[in-house]
Amino acid sequence: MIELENVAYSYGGGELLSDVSLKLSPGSFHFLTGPSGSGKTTFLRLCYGQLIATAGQVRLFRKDVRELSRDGVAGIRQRIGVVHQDCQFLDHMSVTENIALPLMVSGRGGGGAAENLVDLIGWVGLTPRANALPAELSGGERQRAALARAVIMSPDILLADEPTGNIDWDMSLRLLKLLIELNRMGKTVLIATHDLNLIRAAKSEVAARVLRISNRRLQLAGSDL
Amino acid sequence: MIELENVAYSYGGGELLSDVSLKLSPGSFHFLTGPSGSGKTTFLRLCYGQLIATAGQVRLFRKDVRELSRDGVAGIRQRIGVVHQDCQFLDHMSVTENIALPLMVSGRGGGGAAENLVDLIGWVGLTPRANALPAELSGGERQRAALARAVIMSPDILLADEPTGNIDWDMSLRLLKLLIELNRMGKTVLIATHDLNLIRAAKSEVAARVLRISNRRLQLAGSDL
Amino acid sequence: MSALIAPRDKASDRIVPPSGFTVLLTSFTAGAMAFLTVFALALSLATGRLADRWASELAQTSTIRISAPAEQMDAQLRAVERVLQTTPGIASARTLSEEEQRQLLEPWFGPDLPIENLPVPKLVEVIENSEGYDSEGLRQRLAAEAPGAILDDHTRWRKPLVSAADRLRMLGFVAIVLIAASTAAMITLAAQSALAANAQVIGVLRLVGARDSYIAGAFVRRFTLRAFVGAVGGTVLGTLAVALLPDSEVAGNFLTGLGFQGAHWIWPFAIPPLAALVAHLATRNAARRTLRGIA
Amino acid sequence: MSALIAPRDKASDRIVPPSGFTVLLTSFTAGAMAFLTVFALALSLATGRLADRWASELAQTSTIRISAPAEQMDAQLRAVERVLQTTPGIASARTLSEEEQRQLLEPWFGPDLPIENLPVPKLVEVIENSEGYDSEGLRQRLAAEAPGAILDDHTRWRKPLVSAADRLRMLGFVAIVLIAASTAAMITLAAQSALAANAQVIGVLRLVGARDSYIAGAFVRRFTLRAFVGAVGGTVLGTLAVALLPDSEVAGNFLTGLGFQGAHWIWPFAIPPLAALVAHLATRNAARRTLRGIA
Ligand SMILES: Nc1ncnc2c1ncn2[C@@H]1O[C@H](COP(=O)(O)OP(=O)(O)OP(=O)(O)O)[C@@H](O)[C@H]1O
Ligand SMILES: Nc1ncnc2c1ncn2[C@@H]1O[C@H](COP(=O)(O)OP(=O)(O)OP(=O)(O)O)[C@@H](O)[C@H]1O
Ligand SMILES: [Mg+2]
Ligand SMILES: [Mg+2]
Repeated sequence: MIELENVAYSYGGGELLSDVSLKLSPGSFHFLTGPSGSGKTTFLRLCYGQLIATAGQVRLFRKDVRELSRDGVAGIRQRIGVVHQDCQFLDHMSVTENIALPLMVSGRGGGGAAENLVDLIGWVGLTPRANALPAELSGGERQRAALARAVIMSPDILLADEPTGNIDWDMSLRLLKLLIELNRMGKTVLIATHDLNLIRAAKSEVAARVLRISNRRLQLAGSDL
Repeated sequence: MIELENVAYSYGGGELLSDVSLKLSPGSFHFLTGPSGSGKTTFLRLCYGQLIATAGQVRLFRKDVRELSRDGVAGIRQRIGVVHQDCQFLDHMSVTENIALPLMVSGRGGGGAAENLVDLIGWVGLTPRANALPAELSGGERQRAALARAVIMSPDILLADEPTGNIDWDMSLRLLKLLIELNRMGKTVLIATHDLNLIRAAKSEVAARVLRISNRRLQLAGSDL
Repeated sequence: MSALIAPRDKASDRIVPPSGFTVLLTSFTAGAMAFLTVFALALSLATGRLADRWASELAQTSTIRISAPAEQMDAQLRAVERVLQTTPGIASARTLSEEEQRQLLEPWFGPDLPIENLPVPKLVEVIENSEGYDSEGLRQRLAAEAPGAILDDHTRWRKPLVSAADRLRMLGFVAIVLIAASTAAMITLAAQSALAANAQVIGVLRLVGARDSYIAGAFVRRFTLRAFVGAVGGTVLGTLAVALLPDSEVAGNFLTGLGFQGAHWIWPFAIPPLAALVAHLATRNAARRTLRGIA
Repeated sequence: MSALIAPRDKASDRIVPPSGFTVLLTSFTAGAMAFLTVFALALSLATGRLADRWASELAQTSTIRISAPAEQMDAQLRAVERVLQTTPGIASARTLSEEEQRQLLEPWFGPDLPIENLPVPKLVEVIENSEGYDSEGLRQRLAAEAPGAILDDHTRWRKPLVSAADRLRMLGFVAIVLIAASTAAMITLAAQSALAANAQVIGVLRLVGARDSYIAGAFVRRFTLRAFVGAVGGTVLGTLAVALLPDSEVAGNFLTGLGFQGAHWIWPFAIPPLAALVAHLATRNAARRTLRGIA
């Protein structure tokens, strides 16, 4: 699904990531950790084609990202759900509309989608806030809405950047369960987080691998987690 | 410093907070917890005059918030440092300029301030990113910049909303130490967080009280934390 | 036009934040510009008519004055008529009757001038056709065949008048071009500032897999529609104002019919679609450029 | 003006994001409007002068024609002169010489008219002063004292011409007022859309304790300065364009001096400060309203 081969990235200064190789196979579950500023978000951006690697090759669904047109990238994004670290919404649309945005943009708004939408909003606990504007949500509510938006298209891959940074422990576990459920349905999941407790909780339920960025390299973390 | 008397708040629907009374004395250290959406951010907003209580009285520095003019609120904000949950910056100014913004706005930009600024940026580990724009920061870097901006005026009160949501554990402890240090200098500190580990870590160093919002009330949490 | 402007916002257009002021600004700009265009158009068309009239009336009538002793008068008059008949470019020629000459002279002599008894010259009014005649050649032929005949061909009057009218007409068209260009520039700038202000919206849409054409389309439709609505308003007001201008048949007929006449009524109706077209192209360019600029 | 526009951005003005397009839009709007204002102003002033000239020249000269048998002519002429001397509102009166009358008649009779031998009426040119005379009263007195004298006071020409010129002048002023109003509206809208787009900036500034006057001031300075710069550009271009318009002494002098003359040169120089003032007030209002609106 996602393949990186000797990938490097720099924002213009020194290299942030060097010689990173990784293959995410369908149905795998990964965590990504590393200190603040080490490049976790950057890594995820490479994985959904928002950034183009400065060296090496990134292949999404077997296609080289460098060779994709803008519309090609748009098509691929419809198959990858992304939870951004600073959850981004359209401020003038309600929570429900924002969660349904991927459906609307891809022209798949009708029929079963609506029912699915209501279920999903209930799942992330936003039913009482469904008609609120994003600015009227609490921090944790925003993150849950972002997660709902990421999974509404039931994408093949789910990339989540600190999805539980603003959420209390009980709710975090609930969201983790949702992600594990998706994974069991065959979706590929990659979660960037600094919350080691979350990783430990997941490991007891699913065969999750933990990747760590340190010194510009991507390493498999030891079994101490 | 901050006194709430039988305060209630509602955004228009049902009451979110009811009958909340609290007195933060100078030099005290408080944590605020509660599930996502329980009203932690709302409570903090009441404490720096961004929201006006729908019932009861909020006094900041002995002044009733309802009776303050806009300029009065502005004056009080210069004495309260706030770390917002979604850190807000001026996107067209560098990190350093953003951190120095409170100085600029209050007309106290000169002399010792500049030195203090450099120290502070070093303290939150942003020296290599000092000239970057906010959009070029990682999530954790943004939170650290927000904290630096909140303390640059050495305010009498520091209110922080999830200041470590996107920060790894080591860095969280470092920031906590900064806050404890400020508290020892006599500043009043109130931190909203859902990270119980952080609260435990703090309790070993300082006489912190833990408040919890549950069922619209503010309670003192038991000693189980 | 229906390809350019949807009858109302499509559901997908909701992705563009209403951002009231930019939209209002666009409508208002289009409206104000349409209003001014109507005026400039009216001025241009009126001056166009004026120039045509001056060019035709002044150019096409000349006068030949024959002063000769009474006994030669008839012979010279016939000679002049002969010359005129064989001169290419002349539509007709007519000798003024005594009654007409009396009217011309009345302001100076009163109504009782005994014109029959006076050595009054004969006047021949010459009307040229659209090609016109060679006045120098005619003058020489007259000198040869009717020495008492003097051609007054109004040339020295015609040229500056016609060129003045042409200049006014050009001024009107230049004004229209200037106004159209400023409208395009303003709408481009308004669209661009709307797009720039919505960089975050564009980022979100890209994140959820929207194609650029989808994003651009929503902005373009919004702005085209608003420009059209504004231009309709401005045109209606401008046309009303022009129609309500009091007619005056004076001042060398200069002000006559500053309003629109006949087929010219088509022109103001062309303004709103043109404004929408300008807005469409301007916004599309702005959108393409901005979308290329935002990573 | 220095209170309204700082010579360059103060450090504190950096808090306003550059937001290139809105600023460009403001400058451009101010410039385009200044350009149009210069034209409308030139038109108004020129028509003003035209109206004055028509009002004075046409109104102030009338003609009295005396047709009488040769033997009564001198007596009636003296009677007319006497009447005119005692009529209030008349500046001077002058009998046309035979030479002048011959020139008037030349187009019809040729240069050799034996005017001495003709029963040609005498013409008296009457020039009234600024108050004017009572033409009906004069007519009656003339009928009584010099029955052959007929007053041709051009009244039927004067009124519509003067009112036409006045209407043109008014049109120019209405255009100026309209342009000023649209400029104010557009700058208000531009400022408002800039402020609305910067709601987050305002929120951040409030969070760190900025006073509203501080925030508003930065926006107001930015917009005032940009409008001033734009208006200067537009005025310079407009004035150049007006100055370069070819002068023409024709068309009833209508186009003469569409350019500025003498003290009127002050007017275009007043445009940029006025534009800055309009921008200042418009932005200040927009800022106050927006700041009150954002919690
Ligand atoms: N657009 C950009 N331009 C320049 N530098 C950038 C840009 N975006 C990020 N950086 C820098 O690259 C480094 C890695 O950023 P990134 O967001 O990938 O970190 P992260 O691992 O996600 O950190 P965190 O846990 O704090 O979110 C940081 O030092 C950041 O300042
Ligand atoms: N401007 C607003 N208008 C209406 N409702 C709001 C507004 N802001 C917040 N709310 C609602 O009030 C409730 C409390 O919000 P608040 O941000 O105070 O929660 P919180 O305790 O900070 O939660 P979190 O831990 O998720 O940040 C939430 O349900 C939220 O949706
Ligand atoms: Mg990150
Ligand atoms: Mg909160």
